[in-house]
Amino acid sequence: MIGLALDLLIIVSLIGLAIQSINAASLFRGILHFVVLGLAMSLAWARLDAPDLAMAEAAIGAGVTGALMMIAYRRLIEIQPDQESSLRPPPSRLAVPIALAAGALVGVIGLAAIQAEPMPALAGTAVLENLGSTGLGNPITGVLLLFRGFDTLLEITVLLAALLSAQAVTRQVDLDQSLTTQDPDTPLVGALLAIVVPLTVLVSVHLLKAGGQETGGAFQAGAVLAACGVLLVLTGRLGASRQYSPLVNTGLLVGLLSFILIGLAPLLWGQPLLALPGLWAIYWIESAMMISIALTLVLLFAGAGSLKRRDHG
Amino acid sequence: MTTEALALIVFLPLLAAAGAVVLPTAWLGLSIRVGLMPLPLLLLIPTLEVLENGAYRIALAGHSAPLGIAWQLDPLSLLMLWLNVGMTLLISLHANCSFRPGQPHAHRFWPLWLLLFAGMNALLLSADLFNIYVTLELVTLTAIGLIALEGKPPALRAAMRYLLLALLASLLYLLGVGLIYGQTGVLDLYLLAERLAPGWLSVTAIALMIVGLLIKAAIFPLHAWLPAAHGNAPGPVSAILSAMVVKVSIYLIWRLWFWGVPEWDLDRAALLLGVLGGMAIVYGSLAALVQQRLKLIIAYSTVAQLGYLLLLFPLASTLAFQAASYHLLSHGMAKAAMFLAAANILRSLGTDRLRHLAGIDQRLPLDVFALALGGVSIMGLPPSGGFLAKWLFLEAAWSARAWSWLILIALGGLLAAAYLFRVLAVVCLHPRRRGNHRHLKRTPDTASLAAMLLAVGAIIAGFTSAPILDLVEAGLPPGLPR
Amino acid sequence: MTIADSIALILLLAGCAFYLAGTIGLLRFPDVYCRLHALAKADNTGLCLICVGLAILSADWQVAAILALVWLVGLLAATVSAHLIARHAHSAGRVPARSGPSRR
Amino acid sequence: MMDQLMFWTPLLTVIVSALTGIVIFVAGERHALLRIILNLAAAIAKLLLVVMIGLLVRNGFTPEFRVSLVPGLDLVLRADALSMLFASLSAVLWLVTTVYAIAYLERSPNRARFFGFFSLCVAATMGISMAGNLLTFFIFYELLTLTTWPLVVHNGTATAIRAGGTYLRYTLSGGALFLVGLVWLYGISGPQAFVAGGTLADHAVDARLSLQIIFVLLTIGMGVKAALFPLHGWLPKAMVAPAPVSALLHAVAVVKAGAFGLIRLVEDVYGADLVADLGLDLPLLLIAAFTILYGSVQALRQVDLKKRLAFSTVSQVSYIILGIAIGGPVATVGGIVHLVHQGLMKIILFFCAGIFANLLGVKRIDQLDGIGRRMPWTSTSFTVGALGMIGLPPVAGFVSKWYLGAGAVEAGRTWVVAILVTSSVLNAAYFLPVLKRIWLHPPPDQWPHEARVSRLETGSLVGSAIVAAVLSLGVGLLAGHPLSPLNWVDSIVAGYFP
Amino acid sequence: MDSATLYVLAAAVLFGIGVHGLIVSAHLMRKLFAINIMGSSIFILLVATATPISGQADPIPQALVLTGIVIAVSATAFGLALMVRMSQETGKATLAVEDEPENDD
Repeated sequence: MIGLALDLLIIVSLIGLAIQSINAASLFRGILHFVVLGLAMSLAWARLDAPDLAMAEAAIGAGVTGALMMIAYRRLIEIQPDQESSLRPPPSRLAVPIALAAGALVGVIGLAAIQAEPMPALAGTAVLENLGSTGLGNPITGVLLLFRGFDTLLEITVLLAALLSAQAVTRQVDLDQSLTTQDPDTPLVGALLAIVVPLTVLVSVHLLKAGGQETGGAFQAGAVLAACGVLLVLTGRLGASRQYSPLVNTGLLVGLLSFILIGLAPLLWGQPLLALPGLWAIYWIESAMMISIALTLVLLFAGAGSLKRRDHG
Repeated sequence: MTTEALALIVFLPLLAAAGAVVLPTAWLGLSIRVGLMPLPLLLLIPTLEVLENGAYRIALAGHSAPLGIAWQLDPLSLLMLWLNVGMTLLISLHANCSFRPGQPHAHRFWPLWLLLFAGMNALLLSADLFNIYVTLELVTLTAIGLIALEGKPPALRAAMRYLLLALLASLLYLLGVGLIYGQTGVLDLYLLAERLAPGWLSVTAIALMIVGLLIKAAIFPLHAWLPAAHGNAPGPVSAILSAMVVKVSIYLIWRLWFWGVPEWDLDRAALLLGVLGGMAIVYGSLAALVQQRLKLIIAYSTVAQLGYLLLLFPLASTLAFQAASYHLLSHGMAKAAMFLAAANILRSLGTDRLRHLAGIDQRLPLDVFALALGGVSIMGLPPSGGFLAKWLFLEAAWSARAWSWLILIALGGLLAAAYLFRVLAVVCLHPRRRGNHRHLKRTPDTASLAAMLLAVGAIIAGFTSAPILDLVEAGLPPGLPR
Repeated sequence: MTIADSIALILLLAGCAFYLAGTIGLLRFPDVYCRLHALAKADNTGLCLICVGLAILSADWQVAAILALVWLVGLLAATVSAHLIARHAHSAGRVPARSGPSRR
Repeated sequence: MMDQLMFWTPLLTVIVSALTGIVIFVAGERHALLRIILNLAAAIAKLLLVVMIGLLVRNGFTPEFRVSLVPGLDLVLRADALSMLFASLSAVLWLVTTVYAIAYLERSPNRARFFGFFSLCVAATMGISMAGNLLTFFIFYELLTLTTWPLVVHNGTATAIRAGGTYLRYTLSGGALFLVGLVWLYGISGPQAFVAGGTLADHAVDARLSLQIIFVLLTIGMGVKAALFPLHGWLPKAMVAPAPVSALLHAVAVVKAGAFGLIRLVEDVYGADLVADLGLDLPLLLIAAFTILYGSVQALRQVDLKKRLAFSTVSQVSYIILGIAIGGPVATVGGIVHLVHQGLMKIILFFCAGIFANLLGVKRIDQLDGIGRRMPWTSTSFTVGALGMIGLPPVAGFVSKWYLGAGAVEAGRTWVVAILVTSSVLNAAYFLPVLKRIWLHPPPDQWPHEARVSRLETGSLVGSAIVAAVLSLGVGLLAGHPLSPLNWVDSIVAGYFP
Repeated sequence: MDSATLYVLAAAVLFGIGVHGLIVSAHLMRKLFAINIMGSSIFILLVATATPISGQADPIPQALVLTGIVIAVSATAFGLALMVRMSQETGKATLAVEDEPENDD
């Protein structure tokens, strides 16, 4: 009963936040609502018995997306402080009926899918049956790295493609100093970083390690690590750079490269393609992916091709 | 050997893309070569295998179908792979002129280009519905990045519209995949046939996937994003997008339809898809007739020509399959040639507005010739691949006694002739002032050569169809009428 | 329900009350400084109470240690961000609102 | 060796011209001399090739080239007697026209494009003449449309572009119908190899209506190029093209391709008997007869010389169709032989019209006064052509009209004779006044636009016209010679009416 | 009514809100919100309708959704970059075209 009430509460807030993020009076408020919507989603995942998704949503969906939206918003208002009043909304006479119809369709589909006779989920059952022999405890990590590893390989490729595409459209002339806060540095920030940075690194490593057995994994860990990087960018410790940096670029690709090379290697000794040769390989790939994901997200945030250290204070 | 070769066909371009990102600029040329040049040779190995033993299946990571992801190479996907590899290579020849390493956008272009290539190869090999979703995303994101590469406002706007629609399309597709998993407990395309019973939920699932793919394939009336995107992208990008990228979506619909749910009674849906195709043909052609820019004409022509690929559904026979595949092939080459030629013209003149093209054939004869040859194939005039495709389509329509399709196909050729000869007529017009084209920039020879090779390919396709048609026939799902 | 449970429950409820108060403050107070005041103080107290309540409920030292860490990190983040926001508002020239009858 | 020869020679006749065209494109505008040499060499080589194949055919061989496009669908080039008739006409006239065109276009721009497509156009015509089945015919037929279009719009003026547009609208629509009919026929009976007497008799029972519709579709497809009423609209408009193109379009390539196709259709696909059995001969005959009269009447009303000639073509080409529609050996001979005769005569007229326009700026008929004294050789050639058109002996035109009339009587369609007589009167009515102006009226003080040209150029232009005139006189005078077109056609028709 | 059903209904409402937002919003950022909301609703639907396997949640849909979330973030990040660039070039972050015919170059 309490569970159901909690569900209702989450759902009501989901809906309210969704409406608000689209209809909020100012764009800034819209972003805020959207970020909170991500947090509410994360609660919903927890309620739906999907802790991995909850964590991913909190870290990636709410955290990273929120940060990206904020920084994009900031760049927008530098160009044109008043973002919306000059825009003419598109003609929308049919919007409500279409939205209602679409919602109804999804609802009917969903209800029917729930009511449908439970089918034996062959793939899922096979995953759970085969998990024991792998040494992994978290079936989702098993799916992502072992059974459907190719999906994950392509997924980080998609992330890379998004970064490259974003870089391709980012104008290189005005690579900003403006990312960092204009305020003079305060000692407090330094103190914060001194504690938070090691702590986040620790947490992300923990998440990574935990991913093998329980909740966690490279994506969550990478997102947490990225948050640390974002903090460093925001406080001026890391700066956007146009210069080619082998270190950054290697870090960016170490995940993909490790995955491909370790995936191809089994062919040499007659094993199937992408058959990872043991747990060490999983952890290696996950660590490498964590670094790549974190770097990718930080670069997306900084809107830059590369990063460099800045001396500060 | 075959597994290794297929692995390299996907991973070599990926590694090359990584190399293009991580290595210093001086190494860019090498990365490109490594990622592209060995591919035709590599592809020979699986080709021999498939020709000898039929479809070839790999369980990735050694986990077979319900558990893991599989690659499946059958004659049809083999044909598509050859097309993708061949056209990407030829277009790369052109791209190597406009994005020669060291030029402004080159270091942005090539990694995305190689990723797109790898994504397409992975997509064509994949037998797994969700894996296909991921590859589709990879293809879409890289394609949009490439469209927006040069940062011109129309291209940016087109890219944005494309992105929003593509995301919407992906969601529909994903929803469909999720529902199918709920219905069958498997994600493998080739396991659906025996597991997915026709009920309204599974029909809805398939319909959602098809609608998503139709958006990505820019089928009328979901085509709105295509002309602007293909018309404003850099030349090589327009070429590969029109020649291959939009078509794989339709190829996927074929797969779903004829391999995924072959037993279903889909006559009405097939008719609907056919009607959409017919409307695309008519609308796209009419829209092409009123455009004022060469690249937009060619882009609208793509909208029209994609319609033919949908006629396969109502006709549904071996002949129709051969016709559609052959159309895919010859239109791909012809369209790529035309876009590359248009890109050369645009580059030389600084504009591709029709009224500035008068007399251009005297200055850029090779490009105009490529444009015209490509046009011949698009119109379906003999001798060209387009003609054979049209012939096969007509024959298929006749065998099915489908008179309306027959008339439509004949009419489609005439409409294509109308908008293409409109271009050629302007080209043949004498320039009003002498020295109209004084400020002409020279096109690099390889750029024209690439266009010409593709155009000649489209014509030669009119003479050597038998091996390809046999290949298509060998790859057909069982039970298709002649 | 044991005594420990009831204590935990009381602590949790109290924590929620503090959160509620903080949130009302956030919504109702007239300017940035007052809102920060409400958030930084009330919410951190609320967080503390909830963490302690949960620690009692779990009856496990390891969990309690993690919860302490959670509280500390929350405290740190709240402190620094409140400071930075206030500082930024100050340097941006936001003047504290002077409402009410105390000053004319 | 002999087999190889038999296999490759038909293709070679096509390749020679096609290759010439491509080389001209590649060489570009600058290499004028190379272009001239290449053009002439190719024309001569082609003539020799055709003569050689003609001899082979004469000796009972049928050289055949075959390649499969789609399984079950072959591209066949085969030299039979009828092919050789058309092929030798094309080869001869190409040589003459090449000489003429080189001189005619001496100073105009875009010559590479012109001669490139000119050669391709001839290649297509060769393909049409050698086509061994309906599909092959169609392929080259469409190719001909494509390659003549750049020639029609060659001047690059807005009028030319518009005329080109009209041309395409007619021919491509006709082509589309042709294709539909072709596919339909293919569906019924498989590939239609050209066999004397046709191959469709077996299907006449169960697919009678289909065969009738298909015949109409194919006739429309070919009738467009043959300028059958009401599909002739493009032809007069296409007169904006340069004179050699008009000559080629009207005398050889395009209209003759259509007429030739109709001969193939009636005699070698359906067979004259089947056409009669399906009741299709009379409609065809009526259309042809009407076109003959209509073209003549229209010609009478034109003041522009080339336009008058164009309508004359509309009228004259229908004689060919009239001949095969009447049926019976004699009329068929008359129709088919008119293919050659009309070609020879019409090309003289267009050559001369071109010379008048190019050298003196004379384009309208009322400007022709006294031109006979200024240009006696050209005017004499023109006169030969015109008299032949009217059908006066001994010029070639007389022979074909005689056969047509005799054939009509033989077939019991006496009313056709009346048509022929009326048409001849009309022909006389629109040609004789022109001749009168040329020879009997006094010349004006000044010609509209007198061009300064070299002697060589004038010589080539006038020489070509004279050669054509001599040829058409020759085939008329030597009609009884065993190697004359008439005897050649006789042997062809003997195959149709055993 | 169990919680799965509730979440399915929530997904339907969220999807409708997303569709509505996609149509009526002029600003691209809001369109991106809308698309993301639609995405989230689909993700919820997929997880909520999954059949548990002997009491345990089916890992496959969750793994798929995890991949989907990452892809959505990737696409959103790129969309944001594209939006910023559009705004730099045209001054506005919108697709609504006022006076610019498609034929322009």
